[in-house]
Amino acid sequence: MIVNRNITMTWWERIYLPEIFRGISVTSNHFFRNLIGFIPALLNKDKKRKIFTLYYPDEKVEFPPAYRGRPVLVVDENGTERCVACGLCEIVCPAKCIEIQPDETELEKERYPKSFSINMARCIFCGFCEEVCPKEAIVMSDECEIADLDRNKMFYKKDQLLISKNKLQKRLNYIKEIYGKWNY
Amino acid sequence: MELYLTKNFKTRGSKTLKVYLKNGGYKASKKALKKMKPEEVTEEIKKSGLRGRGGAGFPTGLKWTFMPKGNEKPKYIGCNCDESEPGTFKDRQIIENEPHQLIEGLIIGSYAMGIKACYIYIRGEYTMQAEILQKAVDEAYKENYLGKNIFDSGFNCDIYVHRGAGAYICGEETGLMESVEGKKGQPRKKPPFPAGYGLWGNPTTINNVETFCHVPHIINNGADWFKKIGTEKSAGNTIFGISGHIKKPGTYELPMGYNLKDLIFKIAGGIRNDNKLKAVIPGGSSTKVLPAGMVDVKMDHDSLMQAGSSLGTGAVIVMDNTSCMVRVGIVLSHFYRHESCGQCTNCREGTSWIHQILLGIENGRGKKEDIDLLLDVAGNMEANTICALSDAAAWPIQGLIKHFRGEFEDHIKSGKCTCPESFEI
Amino acid sequence: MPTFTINGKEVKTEAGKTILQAAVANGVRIPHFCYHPHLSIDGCCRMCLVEVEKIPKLTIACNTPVTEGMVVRTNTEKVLKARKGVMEFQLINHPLDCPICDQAGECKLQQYTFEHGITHSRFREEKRPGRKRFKIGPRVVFDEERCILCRRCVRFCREVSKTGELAVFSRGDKSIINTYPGISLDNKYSLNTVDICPVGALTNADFRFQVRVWFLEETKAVCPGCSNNCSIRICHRRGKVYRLLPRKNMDVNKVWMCDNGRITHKQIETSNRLTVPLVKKGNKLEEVSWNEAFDTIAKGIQKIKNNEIGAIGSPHATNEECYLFNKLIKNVFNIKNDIECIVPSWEADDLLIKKEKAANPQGAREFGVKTNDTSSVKKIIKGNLKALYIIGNDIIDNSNTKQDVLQTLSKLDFLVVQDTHNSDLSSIANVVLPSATFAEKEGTFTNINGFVQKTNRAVPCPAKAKPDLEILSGVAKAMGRPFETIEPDKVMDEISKNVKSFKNICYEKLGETGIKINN
Amino acid sequence: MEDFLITTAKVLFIFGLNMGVFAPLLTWVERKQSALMQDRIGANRADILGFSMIGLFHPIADAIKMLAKEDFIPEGANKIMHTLSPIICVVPALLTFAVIPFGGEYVIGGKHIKLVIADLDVGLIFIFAISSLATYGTVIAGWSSNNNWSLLGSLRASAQMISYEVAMGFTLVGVFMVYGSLQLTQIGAAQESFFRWGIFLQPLGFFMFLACAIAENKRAPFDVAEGESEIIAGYFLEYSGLKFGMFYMAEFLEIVTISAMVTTLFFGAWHIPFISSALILSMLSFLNETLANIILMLIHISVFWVKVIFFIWFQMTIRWTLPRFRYDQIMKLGWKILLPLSLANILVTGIVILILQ
Repeated sequence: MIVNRNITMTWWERIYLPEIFRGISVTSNHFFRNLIGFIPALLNKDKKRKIFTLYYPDEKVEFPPAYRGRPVLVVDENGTERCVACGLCEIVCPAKCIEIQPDETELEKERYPKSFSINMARCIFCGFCEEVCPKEAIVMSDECEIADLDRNKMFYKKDQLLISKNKLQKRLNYIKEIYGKWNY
Repeated sequence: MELYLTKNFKTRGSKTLKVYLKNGGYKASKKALKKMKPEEVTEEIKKSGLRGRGGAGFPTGLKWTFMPKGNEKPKYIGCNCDESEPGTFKDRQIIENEPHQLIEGLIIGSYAMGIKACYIYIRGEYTMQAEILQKAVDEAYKENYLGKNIFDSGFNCDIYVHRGAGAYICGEETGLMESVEGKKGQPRKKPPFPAGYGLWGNPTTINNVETFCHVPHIINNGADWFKKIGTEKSAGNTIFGISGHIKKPGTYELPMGYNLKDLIFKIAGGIRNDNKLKAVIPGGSSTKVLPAGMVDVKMDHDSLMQAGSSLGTGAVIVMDNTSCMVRVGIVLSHFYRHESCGQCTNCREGTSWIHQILLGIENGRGKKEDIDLLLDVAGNMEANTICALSDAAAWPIQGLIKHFRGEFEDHIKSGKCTCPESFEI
Repeated sequence: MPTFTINGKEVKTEAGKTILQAAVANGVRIPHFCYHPHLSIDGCCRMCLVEVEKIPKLTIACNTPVTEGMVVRTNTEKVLKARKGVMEFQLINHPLDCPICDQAGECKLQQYTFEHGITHSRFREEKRPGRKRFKIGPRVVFDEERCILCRRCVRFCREVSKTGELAVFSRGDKSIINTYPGISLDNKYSLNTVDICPVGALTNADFRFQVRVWFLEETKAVCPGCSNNCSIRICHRRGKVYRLLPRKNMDVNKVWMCDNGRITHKQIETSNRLTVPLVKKGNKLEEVSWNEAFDTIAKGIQKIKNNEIGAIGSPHATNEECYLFNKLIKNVFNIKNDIECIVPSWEADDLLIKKEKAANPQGAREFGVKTNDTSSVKKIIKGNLKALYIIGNDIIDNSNTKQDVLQTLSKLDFLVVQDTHNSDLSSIANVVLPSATFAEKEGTFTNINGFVQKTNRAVPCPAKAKPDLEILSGVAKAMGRPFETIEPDKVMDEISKNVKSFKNICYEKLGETGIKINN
Repeated sequence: MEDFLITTAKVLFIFGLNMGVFAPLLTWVERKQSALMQDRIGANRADILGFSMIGLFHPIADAIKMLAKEDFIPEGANKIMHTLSPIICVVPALLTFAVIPFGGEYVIGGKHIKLVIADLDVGLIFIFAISSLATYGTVIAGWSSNNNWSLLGSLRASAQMISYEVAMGFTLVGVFMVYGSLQLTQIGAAQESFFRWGIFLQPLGFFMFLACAIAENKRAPFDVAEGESEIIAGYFLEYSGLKFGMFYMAEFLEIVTISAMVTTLFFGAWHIPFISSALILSMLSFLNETLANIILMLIHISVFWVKVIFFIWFQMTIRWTLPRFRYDQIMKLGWKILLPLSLANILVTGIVILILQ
């Protein structure tokens, strides 16, 4: 089957060779730039490279606040989770990966999650839980290295989900900004 | 100007039966009971064009005709003496000076409607007045002006003096009935209306003290005499109580339709310290305020309605140019916040909200949109509740903002009161 | 029958109805908080304001009777503005703690807020503080901040339970609901106030914070607490029952339910639930398979002469179970002795609670079971009975001479106990058959007034336990004479053919609220 | 005996260089070069005692992996053919080097030594003959695997190779018409002068030959025979372990071969532009003849291999720059463009030669 993409090439393009050389010049431009640029980096002389690709396991990128990593529970200054086990994330989760058992607490918030588990083997990182959360208690962290060979280990319990507020401040500010627009 | 209600107030001992009889008392009741049929009495009152003096100005004769005929069920009169509206103190004067006038009016009213028991619901704070009234009732019983077979006409009538426990809302007729019944004083939902389902579920008519006081004079002098006094639609004299920044505060009996400006400057002697007049509340705290430019108005129901206020109980509150209108609003809204029975959502929450917004404006927390918010809240409170207290709380605020919006805006802008001489809260 | 117009549609309604009732009957929704069809009208919430032609002000629909030719509009701009205003007033002092509040999901305030699209608050002042988590009664928790003062609970206590513990105290914005000094909200029907509370002010202390209501599935069932058989809904999730709620049934319980009935679900998950069939081997009860248990029963029964076998039924069993037990005893075991049963009792009242504290004593009587008869115990003492088949353990639990009865029963050669829970009785049995509780089986109950209602299966039986119908058919099969059917609806067809008083009953006719049997 | 030793040395040199240096190193180069072109770092994980040596241990690791892997022959496969085909692929790639000169003719110890293993008169014909054999390897591999994808791959490969064989043959006709010889040593020697290089005499021929050669080698942009996205790995889909490695090696060796041929035919073979051998020898005249010739030889060998390496780089660059052709485009290019062009090239070359004579 011939697909007509309605591309009309000029004569210059149709003789093909010049375009090939143009392509080669682009790629070899990169090649030589990197070849020379690498030498100091390889010799541990100069850590600053001109290229932006990161050498992933050795170097870690600092994700922008909009990045959605694994969902975690925010721990407030008083050392307890913000979550009040309202169950909204549980119902909104399209992958049905959140399970909460609420219970009563003596704290002012009255209600807290006795157990809170996220099945990360099912989580699709859609961020609905974060969006729906009325207490800004569950947020998407920037942790993404969560692959595991054992499904049981992917079943995150409450103590694995608790992360202190300071570490998540950037994301908290960000979601306040973007979800704040809708005037909930 | 012919005085009839307060004619004898200055006579020594006017509250006693002896002096009352000497001044021609109980002539009207004798005439009514012996010479007239009940329907004739009602017809006479209807013809006279007497309107209720409790605030709403409902034609009294018409109200009396609502009462069902016949005697299958007991019927009651409730006399509303729960005079708790700020600025109002006319009924108190009547009871203090000539309680027999009221008793006579009640006897005639009972006769006209075929009622055997009247309840005078007197405000809880009127301790002395309640005693005077009770004494007068006892006197009347002693002379058989009350009780069984009055004037040998075969008509029986009892009067009970019931003291309230101090709630503004019990001045509302259904609230009054609840209170008389011994329940928490809060208005009843309507329907059923009191004429069909009142005290203990029986037909009941509620009228103001002053309304009843007019009745003997109408019977005595005839409806035509009464009609000549006052204006066409609001006949008769009424007692205006004038208070506030005025040289001679007090009660003045004047015909309906008397000019407000004359009342302030001629009768009551003008503003204190010869200050400039700023605003007048013409009919008790629940009516809308009138600015100084609008005081040249007749004091009757229709004229004041046109001016955007209402006659109410004829209690004129005068304010000179040292008054801060925001503070006026705070004082009024605090009163209604305190006195709301808490039954209807709009009134319960609205009165407290208005008070809080005004306090915020006074204390420098106000925002530009607060004025519109006040109007909106007042609009939501108005006319949507069981009784009129919610309206009464909303109107003064609407009036204040309508006429003195600039002052509110100044408050919000400067964050503090711009009338330093004004009273402290 | 006055004819009136609502939203441009001309409809007829019964005389004396209010606008709200007529609107509901004609499918027009008018929001309301304080109005409840089974309580008196209060008219204080001001939510149901509607516009009626010729009345200048808006009027409340719940208190205005419909008159001939009335023209009502429920969706004009004026009405919507008034409603929005009322909603705003309701919300200004409301804590807005839906994430915490257990009413979320079935909250009228939440629903109407959503419908009216109120997205932000103009209230900038301090919210009115109130008592949180106040135990207003032993079973009811009160949250004053959430209360919207609709007074439904006050009216319920005055008019339905007639105990009158509650009242509105203070006035204006300081109004609070409270009990009269010195007493608490402790009557037999106190949890109904939780049901009728339109917001989360009154909550069930038992159910609080257990599960979100939107996760709950509801199964229509019948309360087994007493012989009144209130219609209920079983609220359950993932095989666990969380609460029982009343279901509207004007013939039986209207919309109410007693507090005792609401805790009947606690028997489902207790530690002493029987979950596997047990057979006595030597002196010990051992876990066996169902087939082994059935075979043991068949062998044990066959060894003993027919007139030496007795049967004690259960007043808790469904009609179908009573019938099949009858059939098992009379047709399969060929026993001439009457089936007996003991009905526990308690104090009755004139609202819902009936004297017989069992789900189906009336049904049992219809099938010829003799209630409150202990002649078999006497027969054992005389030595006339050697074997006994017992369903339930009422014979022990409701006897004053528990130990004596136990001793007498232990003399038997062969004792079969079919029960839901472990008890002294099951410990002396030769065969113990674990059966299902009310939430785990399907069937019909006949209440004391003869109303037959259907109850449905909400949760599965724990472990190996089986519904009684399956157990009875298993025994019959082991005896070599299996039943034709054990499907509850087929069994009922059989009953209506064979039992005179059930002639008019079949599952299709029962509907949700049941019908009365012919007496 | 002496000739035999010299020939053996030359064979060992070529064989060692190809098998020991180029084949393994090119796997690393290809990864590394593509990485650099794409701003990545490339293979660098394999390490010995913490030294990763910019990924140079990867060829070793690859070799170990290939050796250690299970040698899998699918069910229903023709075992003999299956085993034979990778060898058929590798051998021709190596054999072509027999006729490619990697240096000129030197006098060492009074002996004339030509730096070519077999100086055939018909060297070019030999190359065509041998490299055509590789087609059999792919065809047999695809057929014997008993796999639909493999068969498809091999069909594509054979059709493509045969098509381009024709065009490639015709393009080179121009070259030996210009140089008047089929002997590669003579063609190489004829390019002593810079402006006598094939690229100037046969510019069209150079491009066409390079295109055909890459197509022959089935590398991108002509890699439809492997076509990972459509037919997984084409003809060697069912191969694993060392046999798979041999296909791989064949491909890389062919890169070297092509580079060497391009160098020999078009890029002045071992010659340095503007610096003739005579000039170098005269500069080294202070040394004795043998030593001067050895130095000259080393220089020529280095120059030759530098040129080869440049073309290896160039091929790799093409491979990582151009996207894959569609199959119909490949056929169109082969039959409708390259073949007529090469015929025209022959015609023009002939006319020019005729005019010049």
